[in-house]
Amino acid sequence: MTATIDLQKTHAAESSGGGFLRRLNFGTGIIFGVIGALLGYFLPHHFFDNQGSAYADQCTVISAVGWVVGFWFGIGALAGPFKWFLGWDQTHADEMYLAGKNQGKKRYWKYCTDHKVVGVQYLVLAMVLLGAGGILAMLIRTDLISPGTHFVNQQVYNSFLSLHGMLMIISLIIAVAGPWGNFVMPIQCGARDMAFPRLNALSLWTVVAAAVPLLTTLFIGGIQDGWTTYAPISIQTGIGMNTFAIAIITFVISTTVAGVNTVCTIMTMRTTGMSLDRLPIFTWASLIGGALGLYAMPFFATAMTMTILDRSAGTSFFSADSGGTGWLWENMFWLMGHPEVYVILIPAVGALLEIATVFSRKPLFSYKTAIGGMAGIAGLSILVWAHHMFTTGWAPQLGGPFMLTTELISIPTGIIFLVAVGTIWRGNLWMKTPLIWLMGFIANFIIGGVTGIYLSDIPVDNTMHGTMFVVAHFHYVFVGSVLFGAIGAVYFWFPKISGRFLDEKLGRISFWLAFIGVQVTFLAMFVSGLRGMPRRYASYQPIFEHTNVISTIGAYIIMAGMLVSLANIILSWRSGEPSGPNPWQSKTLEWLVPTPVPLENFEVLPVIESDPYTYGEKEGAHA
Amino acid sequence: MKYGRALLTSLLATILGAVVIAGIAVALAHLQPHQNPYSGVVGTTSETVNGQQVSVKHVALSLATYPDSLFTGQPHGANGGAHPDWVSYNHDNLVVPANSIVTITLDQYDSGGALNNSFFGQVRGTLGGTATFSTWGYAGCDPSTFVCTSTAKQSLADNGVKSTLTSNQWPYYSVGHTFTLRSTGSAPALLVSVPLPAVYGDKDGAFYGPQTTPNAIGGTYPIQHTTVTFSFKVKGPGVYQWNCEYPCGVKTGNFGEAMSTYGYMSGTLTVK
Amino acid sequence: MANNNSQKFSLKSFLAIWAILTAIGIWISIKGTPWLMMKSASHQMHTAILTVIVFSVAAAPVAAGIYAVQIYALAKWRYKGEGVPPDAEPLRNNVKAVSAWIGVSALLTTFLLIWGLAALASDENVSGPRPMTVNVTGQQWLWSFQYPIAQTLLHHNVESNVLEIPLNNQANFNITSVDVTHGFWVPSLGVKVDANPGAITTLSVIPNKLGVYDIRCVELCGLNHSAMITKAYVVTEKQFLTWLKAQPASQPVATATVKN
Amino acid sequence: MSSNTITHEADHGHHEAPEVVEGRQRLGIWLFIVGDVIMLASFLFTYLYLRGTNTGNGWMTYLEGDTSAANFGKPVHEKVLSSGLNWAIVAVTVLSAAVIWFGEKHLRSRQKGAGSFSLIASLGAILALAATVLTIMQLRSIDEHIPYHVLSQNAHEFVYTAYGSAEILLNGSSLLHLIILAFLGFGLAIRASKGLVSSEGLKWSQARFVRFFWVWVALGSVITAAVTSLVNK
Repeated sequence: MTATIDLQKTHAAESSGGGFLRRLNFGTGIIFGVIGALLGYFLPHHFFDNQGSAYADQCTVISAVGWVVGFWFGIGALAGPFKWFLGWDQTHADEMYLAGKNQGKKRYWKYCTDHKVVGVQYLVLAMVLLGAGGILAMLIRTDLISPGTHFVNQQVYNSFLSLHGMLMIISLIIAVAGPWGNFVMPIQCGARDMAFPRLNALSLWTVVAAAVPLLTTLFIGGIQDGWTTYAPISIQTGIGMNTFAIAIITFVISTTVAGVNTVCTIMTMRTTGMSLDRLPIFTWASLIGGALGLYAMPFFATAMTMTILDRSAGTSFFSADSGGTGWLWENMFWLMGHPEVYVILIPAVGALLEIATVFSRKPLFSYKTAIGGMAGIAGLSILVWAHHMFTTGWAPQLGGPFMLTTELISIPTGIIFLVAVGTIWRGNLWMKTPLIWLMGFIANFIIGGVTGIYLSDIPVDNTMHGTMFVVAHFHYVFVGSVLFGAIGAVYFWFPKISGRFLDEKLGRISFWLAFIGVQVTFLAMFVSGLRGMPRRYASYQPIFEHTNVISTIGAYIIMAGMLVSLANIILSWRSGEPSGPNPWQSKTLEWLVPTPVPLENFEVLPVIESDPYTYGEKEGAHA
Repeated sequence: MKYGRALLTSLLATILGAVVIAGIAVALAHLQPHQNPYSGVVGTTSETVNGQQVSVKHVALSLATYPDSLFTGQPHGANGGAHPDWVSYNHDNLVVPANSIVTITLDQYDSGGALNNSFFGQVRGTLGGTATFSTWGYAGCDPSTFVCTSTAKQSLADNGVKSTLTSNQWPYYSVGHTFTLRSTGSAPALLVSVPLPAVYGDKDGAFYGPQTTPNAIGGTYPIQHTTVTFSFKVKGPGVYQWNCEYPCGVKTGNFGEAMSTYGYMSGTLTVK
Repeated sequence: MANNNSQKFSLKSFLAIWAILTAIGIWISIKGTPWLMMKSASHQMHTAILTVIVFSVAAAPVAAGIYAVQIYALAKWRYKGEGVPPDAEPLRNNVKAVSAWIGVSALLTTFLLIWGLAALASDENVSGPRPMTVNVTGQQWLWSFQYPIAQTLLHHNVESNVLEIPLNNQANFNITSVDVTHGFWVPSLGVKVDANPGAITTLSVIPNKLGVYDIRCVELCGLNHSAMITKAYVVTEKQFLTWLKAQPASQPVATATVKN
Repeated sequence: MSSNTITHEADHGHHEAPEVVEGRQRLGIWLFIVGDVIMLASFLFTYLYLRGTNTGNGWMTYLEGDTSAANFGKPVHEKVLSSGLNWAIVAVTVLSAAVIWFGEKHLRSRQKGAGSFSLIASLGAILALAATVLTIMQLRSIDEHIPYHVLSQNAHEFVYTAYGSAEILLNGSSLLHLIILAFLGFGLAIRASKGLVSSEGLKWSQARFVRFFWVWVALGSVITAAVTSLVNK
C-alpha cells in the first residue's frame, strides 16, 4: 500500500495548478446548485402570470431544473462540453488530474473519472439512498402495526410510500450495476478504464443531482400518487410532484448515459484474447443490464415530461375533460417499468453467479445457457409490460397475448435457477458469507418467481392486483433476491476495494436476521394480500390486524440485519483483517491485479487464453 | 472479531436504528397537521327507543365553510396560514362521545354551481333523512335556476328574503359544498352526506347581496349566507373521515389542493 | 491443481428430501389456500381460488426440487477444512440436464397458459337470468351506485352508496370516475376493474351466495383512499325489491363528465 | 487464466491506437442515437395513442371557455396546424444536414480543407437556428388557436386539446434537438478554425460523429412530419 503512494508523490509537481476548474468539488456543486435553484424559483416572476393555479408548479419546475444545471456546473460536469465548444482541449496533465492522480482521499469528493473512484462513490450513494428508503419503510410499517392511523395521516403516509418506492428502486438500480459495474467490470474486461471516463463521472454525479430534488419532495408537501405516479392524480397532487418529475428525468439521463458507457466498454475495450465466450458472467450481466436500461429509460423521461407539461403548461395528455387519458401514462410508465425491474435483477444475478463459481470451486455450470437465460429475460421483458394493466380495462382483448409473453418469461428465469443450482452441484462449498447470501437468494427468488406466475394469470390477477400479495411478490424479488445479491456482492468484492475482509461473524448475524426478517415480513404480507388487503392503505379493517403486526415485527428484524451489515462495513473499512490481492483465490482478472488497484489497472494489458472458470482443470486444458 | 463482540455490535446497531425510527415517529406525531380537537356543546336529549323515552348524550357542533382561509377564529393562523386563498372549513378535528346524537349547524359562506355527481344532492344518513336549509332569495335571482341576471351593483338595493325549507335533497345544480362523513373501515359502517346550498353569485363571480369589506387578499363574505341544520346518531368508538364532495378545488376534477388537504376541506370525526 | 475428491452423491436421500418437501408443498396448497383466501361468492372468485391451488400444486415440486438441492448441498458438500477448499470436479455442462430442465419448464408454462386462457374464457362469458345494470361512479373517496332498474320499475331515480344485487341474477356494472383513477373491487365476487375518468369500463358477475361483502378501492386515489370502502349486499329478489322501494327518490342523473 | 498469463505484453505503453479510440466513440454515438430513436418512438406512440383513444372525442374539439365568446360552452373543432410550416421546418433541417454531410465529405477528401469546413459547419449551424425559429413560430401558432378552452372557474386557466398537447411535445423535442445541433455546428466551426478538426485521425472523427447525429435528427423530423400529416385529419 505505502509503496504505490510514494511513487505517486514524485509526480505531484506535474498535476498542480490548472486554475478554477481544478478546485470544483461536491461542495461547490451544492453551492452552485442552490444558486441555480433560487434563481429558478424567483426568475419566473417576470415570465409567468402569477394568477394561474399552475404558477406554483411553474416556479417549482424551473427551480428544480436550476438546481440540476447549477449542480452540474458546480461539480465541473459542464466543463467538458464548454471546453470542447471553444476548442480548449484538455492536456494530458488535466486528464490525469481529473483521473484523481496523487490526490488521495479528496478525489472521492470530486468529478473524478477513475472508474474505481466512481465505483466506490456509487457504493456509498447506493447505501445512503437505501438508508433513506429504509427509514421510510420502517415508518410505514410502524404506522401499519394496528388498524387506525397513528403518528402519520394518509396524506403524509402516501408521501412516505411514494418516496420509499422510488428511493428503493433507484438505489437497487445502482446497487450492483453502480459499484461493481464500474469498479470490477472494466478490470474483468482487461480494460484500463470505462469507454468514456468523463461520461462515467457524469452518470454518478447526475444520480446525486437527482437524489436532492427527490428527497426535497418530502419536505414541500409530498405527493399522493405512489412511486408509479399514475395520472391523472399525478396532475392533481401537490407541487412535490414537480421536483419528483425533474428528479426522475435527471436520473434517466444518468442511467441512459451509463448504459451507453457500459455497452461500449464491454464491446470495444476487451484485452487481447478476451473473446465474448471468455467474458466473466458478471460482465455479461452488466452488458445485458446496461443495454436494457438504455432501451427502457427514455419512456420514463417522456412520461415525466408529459406530467410536467400537464401540470404547469396546461396541456392535456392525461386529463379526460380535454382529450387526454390516464391509460397513456400507464402504457408509457410500464413500457419502462417492467424492463426496469430486470435492469435491477440481471446485474445482481451476474454477481451471484460469480460468487457461486468461486465458493463452490467449480466452473460456472453451462456458461452459454446462463447468458441465453439472461438475454431471454431481457428480450422478453420488452413484450410483457401490460401485465401490470390487466385490471385497468384499457384493452381487455390484449389480456391473452400479454399473459402468453409474461408466462414465457418464466422459462429464462428457470434457467437462472438451473445455472445457480448446477454451479453449486457437487461443489466444495466454502462456507463464507458471500455463499450464504447466495443461498438466501436462491431460497427467496423461488418464492418471488412462483408468485409472479400467479399474477400473470388474469383470473387470479383479478383478485390479487393492487393487493398486498403483489407487494409481497415484488419484495421477495427486490429484497429477498436483488438486495441479498447486492449485499453478497459487497461481502465478495469488499476485500478488493479496501484490502480488508468484512467480518464473518457479523456477516452471519446480518444474514440470519435479514433472512428470517424477510420470511416473517413478507409471508405475512402474502396472507394479508390473499385475505384481500389493498396496497397503499394507511388504515385498514380489523380483519387484517394479525398479519400486519407480524409484518411489522419482521420489518424490524430486517432493519436489524441491514444495520449489522452497515456496522460491519464501517468497522471493517479500517480494522478488518487484511486480505491481500486475491483472498478468495478467484480466477477473474480483478483478483489478479494488486490491491489497491493502480490507476491504470494493469502495468501491462494481459493476454487471455481461457475463460476465468478453470477450477479443477489442468492448465490451459479448456480453450 | 470474537462472537461476543459481534453480538454486542449487532445489538448496539439495532438499538441505534430503533431509536432513530422512534425519534422520527415522535417528531412526526407532533407535526400532525391536525388542529386542536373541537367538541362543541355537550348536553342530553331524549330519544324514543321502542316506545320509551330514553335520555342520550347530545352534541351541538357549529361548523362553517368559507371561500378563503382568512375568516375569524381561524384554525389557519392570523394571515390565513400557508394558503390564505384556499377554501376551508372552520374545524377539522371533531371529537364526540360514543352513542350520541350529533346536531350540526353549518353556516355556508361560499358560492357554488353544479355537483359533478347528483348522488350528493341527496341528504343521506341524517335523523329523519332530512335537513333544514335556510337560504336568502333576491328579486334579481330566479329561485328555480339559481341564476342572478342583474349585476352586483343592482344587488345592493335588492334586500334579501330569508326562507327555510326542510327537505331530503337540494337541487344538484346549485350546491356550494357538502358535508360527507363516512367510516374508515376501522369503525362501524356510517354515511352522512348533506348538500350545502350555494350563496347566490352574479355572472362574473361576485357574491350577490350585502357583503363584508374585502379582507387581506380581496375576498369578501356574504352577510346573508345560508345555514343548514341536521342531526345524526353515532355508534361505538372509532375514527370517521369527512370531506367536501363538491369540486371546489383546482386541477384534476377540481379536487386538488384545498380538497385534498387535511385542515381545509377534509377532517376527521373521532368518537371516543 | 487437479481436483482430489469428486463429491459423492446419493440419489436416494436426495429424492427423499425432494418427496417430503413436495408433499408439504402440495398439502399447504390444497389445505392452506381455501383457508387463507376470501370466501368465494361467484364463479370468478371460485376460478381464482381453484387456479391458485392448481398453480401451487404445480409449483410445489419445482420449489421443493430447488430447496432439496440446497439442503442436500449444504448437508453433504460443505467444505469443513481450513483455508481455501481444493477445486471440485469441473462439471462445465450437462446437455441432458439443461434440455430436460428447459423442456419441463416449457411444458409447465404451456400448461399454465392453457389453464389460464381457459379460466379467463370461463370468467368472461357471464350469462345469467334477468341481467340488471348498475352504474358505478368512483369519486374521490366515495363509491356511488345508480340503479336504472328503479326508473323502469318505480319511475324515479335511485342512487345509493351501497351495492344491492339479487342472488343468482346477472349484474352488469358500468364503471366510471369523475376525477382520478379508482379501482373498483368486490373481493368475494372476484371482480376488479379500474374506474377511469372519461371512460366506462364494464364488468359482469353472477353472485351465487347470499351475504354482505366488502367493496374496496385498489388504485391509489389520494387523501382518503383507505376510507373508500363500502358494502355489497347479495340478497334474494324479494328483499332487493323491498330495498329498492324503500330508497328515497333522488334527482336525475347528472354526472356531467362522460360526454361521448 | 492462471497467473502466468499476466506477464504478456498486449499493447505498447498506456496509449491506445487512434482507430481503437475512434471505433469506441463510433459505437458510443450510435448507442446514443438508439436512445434518441426510442425517445422519438415514445413521442409518436403518445401522438398516435391519444389520436386513437380520442377520449370524449376531445382529440381536436374543445368547449369554448371564453365567457365573452358568443359560442361560450359550445364544442368547437380546432384548426389543424399549418402543414406548410411543418414541412418548411423539415426542409430546413434536412438542408442543414446535407450541408454538414458535404462539408464532412469535402473535409475528408482534401488535406487542407479545415478552413473551409469551419465555414460550412457555421452554415449548417445557422440553418439549424433558422429551423429553430420556425419551430418556435409553430409552437406559438398552437397558442393562438385556442386562447381559452375548458370551462374553468379560474379565468387565467387555459388548456390545450390532446392534439395541441401532442404537437407541443413533438415540436418541443425538435426545438431541443435543433438547439443541440446549432451548438455542435458552431463548436465544430470554432474547433476547425483552431485546426482541431482536420482530415486525419481523431481530429476528423468528431465531424463524422456530429454528421451521424445531424442526419438522424433530420431523418427524425421527416418521420415525425410524415406521421403527423398522415394522421391528424
